[in-house]
Amino acid sequence: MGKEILTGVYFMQGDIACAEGALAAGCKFFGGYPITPASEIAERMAERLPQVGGVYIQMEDELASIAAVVGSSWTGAKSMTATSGPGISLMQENIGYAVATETPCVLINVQRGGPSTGIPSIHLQGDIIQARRGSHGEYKIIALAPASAQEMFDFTIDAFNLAEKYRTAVFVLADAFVGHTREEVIIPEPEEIYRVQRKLPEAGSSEGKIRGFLDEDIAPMPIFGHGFKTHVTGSCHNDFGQRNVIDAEALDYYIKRLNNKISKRAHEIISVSQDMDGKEVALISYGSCYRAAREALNILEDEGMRQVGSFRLITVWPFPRVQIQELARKVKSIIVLENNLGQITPYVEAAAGGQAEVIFLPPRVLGTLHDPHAIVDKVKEVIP
Amino acid sequence: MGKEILTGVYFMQGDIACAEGALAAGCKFFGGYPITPASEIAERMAERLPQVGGVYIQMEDELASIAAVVGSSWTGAKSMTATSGPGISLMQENIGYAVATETPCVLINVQRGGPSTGIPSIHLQGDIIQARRGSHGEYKIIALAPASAQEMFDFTIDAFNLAEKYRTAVFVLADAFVGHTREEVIIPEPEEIYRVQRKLPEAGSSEGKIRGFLDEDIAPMPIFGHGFKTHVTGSCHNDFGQRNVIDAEALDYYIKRLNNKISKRAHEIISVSQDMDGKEVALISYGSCYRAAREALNILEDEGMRQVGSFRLITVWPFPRVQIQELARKVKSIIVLENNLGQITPYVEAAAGGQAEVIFLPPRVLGTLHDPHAIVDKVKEVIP
Amino acid sequence: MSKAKKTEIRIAGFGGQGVVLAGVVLGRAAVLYDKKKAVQTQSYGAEARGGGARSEVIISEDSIDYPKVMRPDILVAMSQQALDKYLKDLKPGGLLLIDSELVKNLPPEQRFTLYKFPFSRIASDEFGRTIVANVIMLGALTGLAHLVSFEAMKSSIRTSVPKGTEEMNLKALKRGVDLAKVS
Amino acid sequence: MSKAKKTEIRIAGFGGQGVVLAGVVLGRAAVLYDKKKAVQTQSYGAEARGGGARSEVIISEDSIDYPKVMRPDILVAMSQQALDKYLKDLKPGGLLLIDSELVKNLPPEQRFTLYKFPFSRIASDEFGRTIVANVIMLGALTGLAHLVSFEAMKSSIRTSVPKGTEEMNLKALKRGVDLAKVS
Amino acid sequence: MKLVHPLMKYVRPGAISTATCAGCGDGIMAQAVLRAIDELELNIDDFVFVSGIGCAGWIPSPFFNADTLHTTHGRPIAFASGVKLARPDRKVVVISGDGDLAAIGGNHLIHAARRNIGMTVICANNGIYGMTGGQVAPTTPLGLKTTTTPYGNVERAFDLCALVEAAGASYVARWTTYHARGLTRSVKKALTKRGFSFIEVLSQCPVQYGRRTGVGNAVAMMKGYKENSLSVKKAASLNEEELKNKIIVGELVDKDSPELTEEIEKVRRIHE
Amino acid sequence: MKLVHPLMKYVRPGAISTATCAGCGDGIMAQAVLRAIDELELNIDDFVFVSGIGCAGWIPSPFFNADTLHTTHGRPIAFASGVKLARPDRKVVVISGDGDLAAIGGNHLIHAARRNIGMTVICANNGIYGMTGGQVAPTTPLGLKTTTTPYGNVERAFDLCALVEAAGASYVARWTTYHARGLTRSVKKALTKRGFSFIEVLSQCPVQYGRRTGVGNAVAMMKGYKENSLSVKKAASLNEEELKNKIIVGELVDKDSPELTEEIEKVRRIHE
Amino acid sequence: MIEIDEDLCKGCEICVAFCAKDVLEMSDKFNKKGVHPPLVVREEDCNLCGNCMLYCPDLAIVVAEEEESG
Amino acid sequence: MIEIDEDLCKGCEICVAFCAKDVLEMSDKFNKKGVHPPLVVREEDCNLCGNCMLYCPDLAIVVAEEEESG
Ligand SMILES: Cc1ncc(C[n+]2csc(CCOP(=O)(O)OP(=O)(O)O)c2C)c(N)n1
Ligand SMILES: Cc1ncc(C[n+]2csc(CCOP(=O)(O)OP(=O)(O)O)c2C)c(N)n1
Ligand code: SF4
Ligand code: SF4
Ligand code: SF4
Ligand code: SF4
Ligand code: SF4
Ligand code: SF4
Ligand SMILES: [Mg+2]
Ligand SMILES: [Mg+2]
Repeated sequence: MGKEILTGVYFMQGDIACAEGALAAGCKFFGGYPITPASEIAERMAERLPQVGGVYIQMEDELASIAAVVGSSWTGAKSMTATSGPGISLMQENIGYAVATETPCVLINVQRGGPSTGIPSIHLQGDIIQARRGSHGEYKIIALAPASAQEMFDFTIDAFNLAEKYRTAVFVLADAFVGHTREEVIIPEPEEIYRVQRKLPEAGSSEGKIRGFLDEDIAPMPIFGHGFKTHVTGSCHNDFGQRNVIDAEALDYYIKRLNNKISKRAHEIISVSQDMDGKEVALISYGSCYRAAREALNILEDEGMRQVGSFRLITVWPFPRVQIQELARKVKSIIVLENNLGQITPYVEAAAGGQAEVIFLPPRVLGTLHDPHAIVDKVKEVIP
Repeated sequence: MGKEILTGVYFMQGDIACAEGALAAGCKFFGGYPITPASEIAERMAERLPQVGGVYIQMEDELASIAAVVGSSWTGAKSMTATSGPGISLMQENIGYAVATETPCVLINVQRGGPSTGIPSIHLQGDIIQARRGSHGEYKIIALAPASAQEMFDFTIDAFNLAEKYRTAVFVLADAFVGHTREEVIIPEPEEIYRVQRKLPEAGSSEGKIRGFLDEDIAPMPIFGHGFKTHVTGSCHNDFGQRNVIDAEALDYYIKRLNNKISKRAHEIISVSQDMDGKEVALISYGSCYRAAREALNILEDEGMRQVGSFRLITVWPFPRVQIQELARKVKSIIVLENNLGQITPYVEAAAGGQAEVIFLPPRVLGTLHDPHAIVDKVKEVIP
Repeated sequence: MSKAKKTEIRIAGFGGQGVVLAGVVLGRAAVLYDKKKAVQTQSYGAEARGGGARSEVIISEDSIDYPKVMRPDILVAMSQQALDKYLKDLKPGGLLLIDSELVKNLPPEQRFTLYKFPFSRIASDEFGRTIVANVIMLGALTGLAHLVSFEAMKSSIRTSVPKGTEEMNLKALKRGVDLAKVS
Repeated sequence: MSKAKKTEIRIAGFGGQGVVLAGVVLGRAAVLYDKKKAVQTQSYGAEARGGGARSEVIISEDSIDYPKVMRPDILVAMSQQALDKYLKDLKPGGLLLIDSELVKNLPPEQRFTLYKFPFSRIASDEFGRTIVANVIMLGALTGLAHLVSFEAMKSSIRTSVPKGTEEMNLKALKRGVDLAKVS
Repeated sequence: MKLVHPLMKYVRPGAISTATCAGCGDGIMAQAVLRAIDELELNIDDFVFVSGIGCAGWIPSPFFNADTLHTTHGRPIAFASGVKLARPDRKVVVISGDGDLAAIGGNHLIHAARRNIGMTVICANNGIYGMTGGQVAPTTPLGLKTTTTPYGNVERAFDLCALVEAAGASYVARWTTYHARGLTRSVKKALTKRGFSFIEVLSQCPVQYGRRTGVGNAVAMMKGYKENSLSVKKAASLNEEELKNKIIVGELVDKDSPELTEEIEKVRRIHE
Repeated sequence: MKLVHPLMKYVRPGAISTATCAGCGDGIMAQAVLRAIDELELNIDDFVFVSGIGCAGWIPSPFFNADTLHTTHGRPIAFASGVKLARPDRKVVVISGDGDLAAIGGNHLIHAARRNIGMTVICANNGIYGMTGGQVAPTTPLGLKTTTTPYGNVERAFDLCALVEAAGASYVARWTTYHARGLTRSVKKALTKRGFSFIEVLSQCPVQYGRRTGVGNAVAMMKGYKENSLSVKKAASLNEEELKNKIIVGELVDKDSPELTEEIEKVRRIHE
Repeated sequence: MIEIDEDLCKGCEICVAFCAKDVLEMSDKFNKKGVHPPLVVREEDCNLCGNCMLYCPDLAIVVAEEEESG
Repeated sequence: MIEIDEDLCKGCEICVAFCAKDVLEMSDKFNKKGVHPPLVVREEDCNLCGNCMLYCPDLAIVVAEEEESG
C-alpha cells in the first residue's frame, strides 16, 4: 500500500498521467474495457490499483463497466472508467442512471475519430455534445477538457473532486492527441493535492428519512453498508429515493432538482481561463485545440498584434454562457476553434446573441491540430 | 399477402398509425425490443408483417435490434425499429454505424420521461439533441416530429422516403403523448401514397468499382446478394468502401462527405410550416407542443390578437437555421415552446443572432402539454 | 377562429377496472359511428400494476387542436381515490358519475350533478364478472349524457371487446342505459 | 513572446520496427536526464498490424505550446515507404537519416544532409535480432545531431527497454554512435 | 389479538402493499427470500439487493427494507458486480426477471457465472415480459401466442440453468412458486455458498401470461407448476420423451471453485 | 512458371497482403474457410461474411472478395441475424475474435444459438485482445500476465463450446490452427448444416499473446497446440485430472432441430 | 389461529385454492382495493399447515399457533 | 513444385518449422516488408505434402504437382 502518489518529474503519456491523477485523487475502483486510445489508462490502473488497496476489473463490455463503477460508488469508493467514443456511446443509458441517482463517478473519454469505428488513433473533438446530451431525457453533467499530459493529471483530480462535491458524473473530455502524447508531468507531494470527499449522512440516521436524493443542497450520500437501508432507483423518485412513476408533477420535480443542482452552482463549477483584457478578438478553444490557439498567439505577439486574446473553456459543461455573454459585449469578433464541424459554436453564438461576430474555424484537416498559421490568417481577415 | 395498406378511417393510437405508416411505405423488416410507450408499434408489426411478406423479430436487446435492422437493410429491405429513450441510448453506437455506412433505416423514438428509467408513460421532449448527437463522432441525421396520430402515419412514410433517398438513418421523434393518444386516422388509397426506393447499382456492375459509399450525390447502394462483392465497414473508408484507419486526410474526407451529403441538401430536406406573414411574434414549436401552440393561437385569434403566428419545425434536424434567421429578421419576439428545459432553444438563439428576442417557454409542469393560456399570457408579456 | 364546443370526459379508477378501455370505446363510438371528432388519452403507471388509472376523452363536432382534458365536463369515479384526486378539476355544474359500491365518501359541496350506481356490485352479482362494471358505467353515461348515440356505442363495444364476450358486454351496456333511465 | 528554437524530429518506418519506442527514448532522455522540454507523439494504424508507423519528437529548451511536428528538422526513414511519404515535409537543409538496407531508392535532389547506414543488416547480422535496428539508429542520431547527451540516452535506454535486454541495447546504442563517428 | 406477519419486519415502511397484480408469483418469491434470511438469522443490513427493470425488479425494490439498488433494464448483475468487488463483505443478491437477466442481460449473467463472483442471482421466470405488456421472452414456450408472437412463438426457450451451469456457476437450482418451501431451502443454501449461485424460479404472471394467452389465472398456473414438475432425482430415471414439457425442480449444481473477490484479495495482499 | 495460389481467386483485389502480424493464426483460418468453400464448390457470391472489430474481424474483411459486413465490436451476430432473416437464401458466416464474440458479444452468441438461426459462427480464439494490445479476454488462461492482468489473470476462462451447446447450437466443433485440415472439414460440415453452427479455433497471436506473455513465437505456439490437444474420442476415455489444460478438438455437437428462418417462413405461408 | 388483512388482499384466490382443508372462501364484499377478499369460514378445520400464508403473494395472511393467553 | 512469393512473406518461419522434410530455410535477405523470407533449399526432398502452403498465414506459398509441360 501507500504508493497512491508518485511524487516527482516524469516523461509520461497523457493516459498514464490521467491514471496517476485518479490515484492521487483517491480513486479506489476502476471498471473498464479496452479501447484505443484509452486502453493505457486501464492498463496503468490494473497495475497500480492493487498497490494502493483498490480494485481493478475489466468487465465484459462498456455497459457493464459503467454499471460496476456506479455499483462500487454506492459502497463509498471513488470510482472511474475510461474509454473512447464507441464505449461512451454504449454507456449512455447508464450514464443517465448515474446522473439520476446522483452517483459520484468519473468518466474519461479519450476521443477518437468517428462516427462509428472511424479511426481509433486519430483525435477528434467529436463527442462534445454527446457528453452533454448523449443519454435520453433532460439532465446535466460536468465536463473538463485537458490540453496536455500535465492537465490529464490535474483535471482528473478536479473531476473526482467535482464528482464528490456535486454527487454527479463528471467527464474528462480528452482526445487521442492528449492521451497519447508524452510530455513532462510533475506530480506534487501528497499534501499538496486537494481532495474532496462526499458527505455521508450521520451514522445511525434513521431509515427512509435521510434526504439522500435530489436535494439541491447536495445531500449526503447514504452509501451501502451503513444501515441506512437506502433505496436507489433510476426511476422517477423524490428526495428520499421513493419511486413515483405515475405523476407528471413528480417527474417535473425530479428533473428540475437534478438540473438545478448543477445550474444553480454553475458559477462555482465553471472554469475558464482568459487574457481578454482590452482585446478585440477572442480565440475560444478547449482541449487540445488550446495548444494551437496558444501558438497562434505567440506568432501574433511576435508580429506585434496584441489585440487578440485567448478564452479557454476548462469546463466545457456547464457551458460558460454568462462569461461568453460578457465577452461578446467587449470584443468585435470571436473565433471558435474546434476539431470538429462546430459543436459548441452554436452555443457560443447563442450566448453572443449578435453582440460580437462569431466565426467557426476547424483545422483544415479534421483529426489534426489546427495549423497556427491558419489561425493567424483568420485573425488577419477579421482585423485587416 | 397484400394487406400492406388498410385504406379507410380509423380511431387509432399514434403508435398503431406509425406501424401502419411503415407498412404503407413498404417496410419489410422490423427488429425491436419492447419498451413503454413504443411497444404497441412492435406488437402491431408482429401481427402485420407476416401478412405482407415481411419479417418481424424481437431481438435480445436494443443493440441487437438496430444491428439487425442495419443488416436487413443491406439485403435491400426497408427496415425500422421503434423504441423509447432508454432504447435509443443503447443504440447509439450502432446508430453511428448506420450513418457511417449510409444505411437507410427508420428509428422511431416514442419519447418518455427521463433521465434514466424516469416515468415510462409520460411524454417529454427529452431526446431531441440526443437524436442529433447521441453517438460519438461528427455526423448528421434527419429527424421528424409528429404531433398527432395522423402524422404518426404520414411522417413515418416521409421518414422511409428520406431514408431511402438520402441513404441514412432517419428518426421519428414522437413522444408518449402522440404515441398513446387515439384519434381519427385516415389512410389513403395505395396509389396515393408516395414511396421512394433506394437507387441500386446497375446489375453486373464490376466488383470494387461501384462508388457505393460516401458519395455526395448519394450513391446507389450495392446491396448484398447481387454479386457486387460489397465491402461495408464502419471504420473510416473511401467512396468505394475501402478502409483506411491511418490517415487524418482519410478521416477528414470520410466525415465531411457524410456531413455534406445532408447539409448540402438541407434546403430540400428541411420542412417547416409557418403562417408568419406580417406577424410580430412567432411561436416556435415541434411535436406535441404544436398542439398547444395551435390552441393558443385560437385563443389569441378569439381575442383579436392577430400579430402572433406559428412557426413549426416538421423536421427538427437538419435544423432550419436559415429559415429562423429570416424569421428573426421579420419578428420582434420568438417564443420557443419545448417540453424540456430548452434543447433547441440555443440553436434558435444562434440562428436569431440577436435579431429578435428569443424566449424559452416550457410547460409549467414538465411532462404535460403546455397550458394554452400560459402561452397566451407569455405572448401578452411580449406584446403588452 | 375558436372551435365549436367540446365535451371533456375523464374516467378514473383502479388499474384493472377497464377505465382505459371505457374511454376508447367512447371515443371510437364518436369517431367511427357518429362521425364526430374525438381524442382519447390516458394515464397509468405504465410499468406498474394496480394503482390508479385514468382515461380521458374529448368529443367535438370540429377537429380538436388541443387534445388534453383540462377541466372535464364529466367525471366518472370508479374508486374513492379517483374521486378524491380529480373532483377538484370538474367544471362547476359538471356531471359526476360514481360507482357507489366503491366510492363511499362523497364530498359535501354540490356544485355538480351527481349520479351514483353500484356498477361493481351489479357486475359482480348479476354478471359474475366485476370487470364488466366499466361497460355498465358506459351504458349509464350514454343514457345520461348523450355524448354518442346508443347505436354507435353498441357498434363500438362490439368491435372493442374480446371475441366471445360481445353479447355479455352488450347486455351490460343495456343494463347501464336502463340504470340511467330509472334515475 | 515567441519561444526558443525547437528541434523537430520525425522517425518513420514499418510497424514492428520500434520507431515509436525510439521516439520515446529520445524524448525521455531529453526531459528526465538532460532537463530539457520534449513532446513525443506518434501515428500508427492503432487497430491494425503492419503498415506504417511514425514517431515524432520536439525538443526545446523552453516549454512547448504547439506539440505537433509540422516541418521536421530531422527525418529518420526506416523504410522506403516512410521516405517516399515524408521526405517532402523535411525542412530544407534538414538532416535525413536512413536505413540503407531497407531504403534503396533515394530521391535525386540534395536539399538536405543525408546519412545512411544499414541498421537492419547490422542488427540482424551482429545482434541476431532485427528489432535492435532502432536503437542502433538512435546511437547514430545521437552521434550526428547532439540533441541529447550520450549519458542521457544511455539512462533513457536503460529505463525503457525490457528487463534483461539492457546490455544488448546499450551495445547497440554504442554501435550506432560509432557509426556516426566514422561517417 | 392482531397477528403480525413474521416477515413484515423486513418490509420497508410505506412499501407494504406490493406493486404486483393480484396473484402474481413475485410476492411468493419475495417471501421465500425474506424467510430464508429470517431462518438463517442473518442481518438484513449486511445485504445489498440489486434488481433491474421489470415486475420482478420490484420484488426487493423498494419492498425490502435494506440497501437496495434498482438499476437499468438488464444490468443488475453488472451493477452488483461493482458492489461486490468494492465491498466483498456484503451479501449481494440480485433478484430480477427472465427478460431482464436472460434477454437483454444475458451477457452479464454468463460472465458473472464465469468469474464465479460471490453473489446470488434469483431469476423470476414468468416466461414473458410482464411489465411491458406480455411480449415474448427468451423463456416463452414454443407456440405460445403473446402480444409479439400473435401466430405462436417460433423461438426455442433457454434452459437457463443449463446455460448458467455451462458458464461456470457454483450453485444452480430450479423451483416454482408452488415449491415455496424448496425454494426457501435453496435460497438459504445459495446465500451461504461461496461463489456464484443461481436460482431459477418459475413464477406465475396471471395477467400478461395467464390471462392474455388463455392459460388461466394464478391458481390454474400454480396447479400447472405442481402437475408438470419433477424432482431432479425422479427426472434422472426418465428419458427425453418423458421429460418433454416437464419442469425439473431441485438442486442441479453444487460444486466448489475459487471465488473472484477472494482471488483479487490475494493479489492485493502481495502489495501490503 | 508462376504458380497461382488456388485460393487467391477468392481474395479481394487490393487486399491481397493480409493486415495481420507475421505468424498470426488468423491467416491460416482465412485459408481454411476459403478452402472449404472451394472444396464444396459453392459460389462465394451466395455468401455474406460478417465480422466485428478486432484482428479476427479482418479475416473476411476486406480480404474475402464477397459481400462482407464489417460491423461494430461485439455485434456481428446481431447484424448477421438481420441479414439472414431478410434473405434466408444467403449463406451467412460470422468470423470474429473471442473478445468480440464472447466478451462484449456474448449475449448475441447465446441468443443466436438459442434461436437456432441458420448461420455459421467461426471464433478465432487467441485468448487475448489482440488488436487493442494484449488485454485479458474471457478466454485467457488462469494466471496469465497480460497488459491488464499484470499480476496474473484470476478469472476463469469460458468453455465456449460448452456454453454455445447449452444455449442450443446444432453443430459445435473445436480446432486449432495446427489442425487446419480438421478445421476445413468442420467448416464444410457447418456450411451445409441446417441451423446454428459454431466453430472455435484456437489461433495463435504471436505478438500480443506469445511475445508479451513470454509464451513464444508463432511456431512455439502452434507446437503447443499440437502437443496439448486431444481428439474428442481420446478425451472421452480420460478423467478430469488428465484432461486439465488439454484442448479437446473435433466435433462436439451435431444434432437436428428446427431452424428459425424456416419456422418464420411457415408462419408467413399462413398469410399467403 | 389465522388472520387475514383484508385491505392487503388482492383477491387472487390462491389461499382458497391451496388450502387442503377448505378453511377459506372468497367473500362477496369489496375491500378498499375494489376486490373480494377471502373469509375464514371453517377455522375449526384448519391444521395450521401454513400453506395459505406461504402462498399469499401479498403477506395478507398470518397463521400462528394459538398462544396461551395470560 | 513449390513456389514462394517473397514479398507476401512476413517472415514468421512457420513453413520452415512445419516442413517435415526440412525443405525450407529462412534466407538472410530482406524483402520489401523488411523481413527475411524463406528459401527452398532442398526441393528434391519435398514430398508435396502441402503443409507449408496450408500453414502459411499469408498465402505466400503454393505447392503443386508438377504438370507435364506441353
Ligand atoms: C433499455 C430498456 N429496454 C426496454 C425497457 C422496457 N422494459 C421494462 S421491463 C421489460 C421486460 C420485463 O420483463 P422481465 O424482465 O421478464 O420482467 P417481468 O416484468 O416479466 O417480471 C422491458 C422490456 C426498459 N425499461 N429499458
Ligand atoms: C465498443 C468498443 N469497445 C472497444 C473497442 C476496442 N476494441 C477493438 S478490437 C477489441 C478486442 C479485440 O479482441 P478480439 O475480439 O479477441 O479480437 P482479436 O484482436 O484478438 O482478434 C477491442 C476491445 C471497440 N472498437 N469498440
Ligand atoms: S404483469 Fe404479471 S409479472 Fe407483472 S405484476 Fe402483474 S402478474 Fe406479476
Ligand atoms: S495482434 Fe495478434 S491476433 Fe492481431 S494480427 Fe497480430 S498476431 Fe494476429
Ligand atoms: S393454515 Fe393450512 S389449513 Fe389452515 S387455512 Fe391455511 S392452508 Fe388452510
Ligand atoms: S392469497 Fe392473499 S391476496 Fe390472494 S386472495 Fe388470499 S389473502 Fe387475498
Ligand atoms: S510441401 Fe511439404 S515437404 Fe514440401 S516443402 Fe512444403 S511442407 Fe515441406
Ligand atoms: S509461412 Fe509464409 S509468411 Fe511465414 S515465413 Fe513461411 S512463407 Fe513467410
Ligand atoms: Mg418476465
Ligand atoms: Mg482475441
